[in-house]
Amino acid sequence: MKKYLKFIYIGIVVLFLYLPIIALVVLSFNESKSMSVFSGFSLKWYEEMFSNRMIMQAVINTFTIAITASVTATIIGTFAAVGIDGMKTKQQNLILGFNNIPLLNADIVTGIALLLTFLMFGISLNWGTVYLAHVTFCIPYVILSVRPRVNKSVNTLYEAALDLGASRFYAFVKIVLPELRPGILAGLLLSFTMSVDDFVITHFTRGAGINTISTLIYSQVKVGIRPSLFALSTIIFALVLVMLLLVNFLSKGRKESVIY
Amino acid sequence: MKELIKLENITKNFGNLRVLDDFSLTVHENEFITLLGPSGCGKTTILRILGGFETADVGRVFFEGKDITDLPANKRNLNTVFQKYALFPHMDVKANIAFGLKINGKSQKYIDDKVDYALKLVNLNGFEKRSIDKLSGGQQQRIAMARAIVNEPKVLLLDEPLGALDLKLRQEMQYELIRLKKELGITFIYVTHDQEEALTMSDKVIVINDGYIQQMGTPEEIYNEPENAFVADFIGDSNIIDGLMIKDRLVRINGAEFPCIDEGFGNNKPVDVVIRPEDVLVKDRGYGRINGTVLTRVFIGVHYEMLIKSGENDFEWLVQCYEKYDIGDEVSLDVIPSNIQIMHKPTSSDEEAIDIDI
Amino acid sequence: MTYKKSLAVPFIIWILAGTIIPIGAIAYYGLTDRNENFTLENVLAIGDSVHLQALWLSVLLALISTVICFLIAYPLAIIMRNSNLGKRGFMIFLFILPMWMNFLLRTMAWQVLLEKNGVINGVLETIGLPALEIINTPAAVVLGMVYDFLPFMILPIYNVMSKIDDSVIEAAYDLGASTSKVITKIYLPLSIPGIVSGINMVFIPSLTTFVISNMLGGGKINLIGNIIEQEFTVSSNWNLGSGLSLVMMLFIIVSMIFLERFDKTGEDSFI
Amino acid sequence: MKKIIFALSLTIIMVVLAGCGSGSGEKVYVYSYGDYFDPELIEMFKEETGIEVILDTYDTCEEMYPVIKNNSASYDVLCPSDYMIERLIEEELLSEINFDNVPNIKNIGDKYLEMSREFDPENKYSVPHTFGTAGILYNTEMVGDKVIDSWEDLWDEDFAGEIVMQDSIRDTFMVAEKILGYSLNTVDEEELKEASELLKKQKSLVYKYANDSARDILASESAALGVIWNGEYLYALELNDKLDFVVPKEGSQLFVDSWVITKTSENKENAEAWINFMCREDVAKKNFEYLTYSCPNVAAQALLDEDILNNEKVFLTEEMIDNSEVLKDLGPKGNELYSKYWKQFKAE
Repeated sequence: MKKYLKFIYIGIVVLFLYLPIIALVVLSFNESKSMSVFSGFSLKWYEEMFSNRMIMQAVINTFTIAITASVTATIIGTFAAVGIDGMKTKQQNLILGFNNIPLLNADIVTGIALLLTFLMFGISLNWGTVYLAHVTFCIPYVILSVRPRVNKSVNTLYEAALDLGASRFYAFVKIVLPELRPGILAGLLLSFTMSVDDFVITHFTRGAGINTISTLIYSQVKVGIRPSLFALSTIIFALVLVMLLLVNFLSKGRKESVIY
Repeated sequence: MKELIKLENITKNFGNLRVLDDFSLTVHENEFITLLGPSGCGKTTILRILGGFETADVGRVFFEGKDITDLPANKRNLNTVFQKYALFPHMDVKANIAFGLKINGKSQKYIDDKVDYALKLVNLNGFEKRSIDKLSGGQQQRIAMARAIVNEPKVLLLDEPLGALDLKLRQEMQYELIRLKKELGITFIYVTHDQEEALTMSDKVIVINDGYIQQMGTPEEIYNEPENAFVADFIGDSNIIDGLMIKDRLVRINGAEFPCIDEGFGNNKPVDVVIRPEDVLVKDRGYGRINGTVLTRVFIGVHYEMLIKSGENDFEWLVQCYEKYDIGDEVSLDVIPSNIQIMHKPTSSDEEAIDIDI
Repeated sequence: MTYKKSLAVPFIIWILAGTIIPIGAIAYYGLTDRNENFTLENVLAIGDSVHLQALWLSVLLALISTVICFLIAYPLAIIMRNSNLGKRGFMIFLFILPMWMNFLLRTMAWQVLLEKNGVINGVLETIGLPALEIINTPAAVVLGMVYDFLPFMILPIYNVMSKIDDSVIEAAYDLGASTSKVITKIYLPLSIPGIVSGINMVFIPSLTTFVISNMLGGGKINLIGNIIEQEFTVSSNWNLGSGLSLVMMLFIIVSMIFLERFDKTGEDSFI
Repeated sequence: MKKIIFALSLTIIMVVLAGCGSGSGEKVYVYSYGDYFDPELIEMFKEETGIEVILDTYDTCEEMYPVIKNNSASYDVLCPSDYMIERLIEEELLSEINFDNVPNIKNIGDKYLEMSREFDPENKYSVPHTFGTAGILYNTEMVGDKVIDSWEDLWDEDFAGEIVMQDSIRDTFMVAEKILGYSLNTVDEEELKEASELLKKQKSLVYKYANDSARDILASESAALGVIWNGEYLYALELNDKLDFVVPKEGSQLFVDSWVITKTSENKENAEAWINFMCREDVAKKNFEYLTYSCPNVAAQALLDEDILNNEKVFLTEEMIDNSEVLKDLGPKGNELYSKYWKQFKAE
């Protein structure tokens, strides 16, 4: 009896989480524009989506920004995680405190603060400002995932490599980086997701014509939701599903859990 | 023997904490030297300064007469066996051992031979392709040794290399280390907090506390003739008793006078007296110099260990003997003169500091 | 080693330019008027009835959402903790997957679902049930918050719970505790770090959102986030917007300090 | 190591690509209301002139204003409404159009240029794109027997939860001001207060405050009646034939949305080419067919069916125009006043 209750409970929560997604997927294949009646199967919203330049440009922007920003953030964050480890506890706490600010602060405040800063320095908003803003809020996630891996044993391994004659660079690349790899990968993935998912900060820092998927949806919803957005949702969901399964599969093979 | 390493007036602080204070030490070729002391005494710091992982705030380090104080770790001709081995987990056994050789640009043939030789030396031939996490603690220990010695260092620094092993394996590895040392003919500098390891393997033991050398000498000297209360207490169990040196060769302890063999402490001077528990003779009442009562008794294998209360200030003697006495038994105690070790009282509240050049 | 420290230099520069200076900028704007004279007016403006009302509504809705999230997530975390390992992974996957969908798309989906003539009412009508009319009401906004932030509550709590040693639970049963006692006396105190970070991760984004209220509130729900956003995009009073942002930051800090007091070890359970 | 280099070079390539994406070729940055011209025209324009259109949209003029004012993002062409154009001119944020590059201005009817002079006295800065008026779009079935002909019908409690109002300061206030018989451009605080009280009273009846999406809500029958532009009528009718449109008897607001060029425009000639293109009769006709907002392009009107031209719900009658008021810029004081009461009403 208790078992059934458990299953029912989980079932309800899962339904709650997936209902909107299922609805979007179903409606994306709907022939009519109606949002309540399924009148027949059709791929026309997919056609419309792929031929819509604004959507495609937004998709391209989203991914170029996410990839560049997450890679940049991962590089800076990884070096930082190692560098912070070499500091005194007081310095560490201070720096980590600052590192936590974008994590804990409201997105809207971060976005506004960056907007004001860009304009104060006379930087006109464009693709670059979005990129810089994204790197800013991605770095903390990288540090968060890499730092726990920078521990005493990695330090010792690094010293062991030096002891055996390796240069600092060689030891860093050959010994330290492989040790940190799961953390680095997790950080990269996390910041990529955060970047793709971000709306608020992009909303405030985007320049003329720079739409990401999020900002495009925001303006489209005001005009009126078109089913081509459902098609977009479906494709994004499918991509996410495949990517997550892939990552999970790969990490299981290596016994490193990257996500969660 | 040729002088190999010299530490000159090293001082090192971590924040407000002074770990080493004007520390000097000389190591000769082909010695097995053990730095022995409780954790936090500065022994590991000495090793790290030697290895090039820490820089001294003050003082110089010489290696074969050359000043290497500012030489980075990867340029020093000495190798370290780390506390927890620090084997590279993403490489197999062979890649680990070959790591240093590859960096030095040795030929593949040389590397293969050397790895082969090193594995034989540590009795692990055939383990080349094993991954590190498939090795037992003892095996990892051997690989760590092999990885260090293939580079043919003049000095091998060992930082509590046996600390993570269980007792039986530790004893085995002690003999192994002595054998390796003999075969390689190089200098070992060994850091441990385990007095048994120090006494078993070393040619010379240096007891360190609070950043100072407390005593140095052969294992026998250290054990039998501790120079101060710290050493006496740290090396084995001891009874450390306030005493009064009445005159040469006569000391008053616990209300009774004992003949001893020490001279030159002056007359009627307070001293510390060290007597090892196994050196206390337990006799029937009336047959010894002082009377006591058995407080506790534990059988610890070969012999019994007892606490015996005695004398004018109820001093509790730690005593080991083969005969069985019951709790509450009235006994007498005696010590033969050569087993009484007389030491100066420390001049200040600090432990007495003695700097000795080896 | 100073060499090692130097690796953090790009990061420190970035912190300076991307975190410290921007906060300075917001403070500068918030504490000056249009003529760049110092004033506290923009910060004190939170006392206006309009702003207070919005803040109150934000706190209320955020609190409700947080409580609902907690009530849903907590039993779920216990169930997950007590199922076998293979199932656990699958369940986490299930709960995490929607989070990877674009946040705006997910919120938009609810608009589609809840619209008076939307999917849910279509289904309800077909099976002869009365229509659900919550779109453009606070209830819809709460629903959106719960939906968007629920995984942020599930994961930290589960994370902490999965670290509770089985033997502790068994010991409690062994000593005669009932299931409800085990939950209140063992699970609950031991999972406080997770609960605290869960609350943080739901409450703060709910408190500060303007997207959800915008998309599901039909322009009728004005949260403090909407007010600030509008000061920047519609009213164009950046000084006031910055001043209110400063107040909001203060609010976040206070609520975190408040939560911190429940949990000194919460740091490692974050995410 | 290889991987790092790979990732690094990937990043650099991306940055360069993205940089190129915005650096090479002729461009024009257009910032307009959402869905305010036929998207196919973008392709057409590119084919004809080689100029790429980068489009961004806003929901209300108020949303656009700070972006232009602070020059936080640089756009070339905007399509704001009358009162906003007046404000932009006042604050010297627009640049004069070189009409040598916009010969198609001849297609715009004189009476529309006349209308424009209300906010652009010398016709120097703007070229009309659409004009029209606000009215009530309603579902004939859902309103039942009731006759919809007054703004006050939006306060009818029988329609509770089925009313859609505009979500834009001036357009929303307009409705209340008309009921109260005040000018749309009043800056009298008492009158404004009264209007905002009236709006507050209505709030519980309103299903949603929405601008462009209002027609979808009405078309999908999620609401029965709502304030909407007459330009949406034909389009909405296509989606749902039960819909009808009325301009309330109290009179309404006449708007003219026009193309203008920003002061900071870096592609001014491209911007003029774009405006000229939009004024071409075939383009304007195509646009009208897509958008169904009344077009001030006389040459294009000549190409349209009589029926449509004579449909007073699409092309306003003189009488309707006379009964309508054009929004004026209210100056900083007036704007602040509106903002204040808007906020109060929204917070309620």
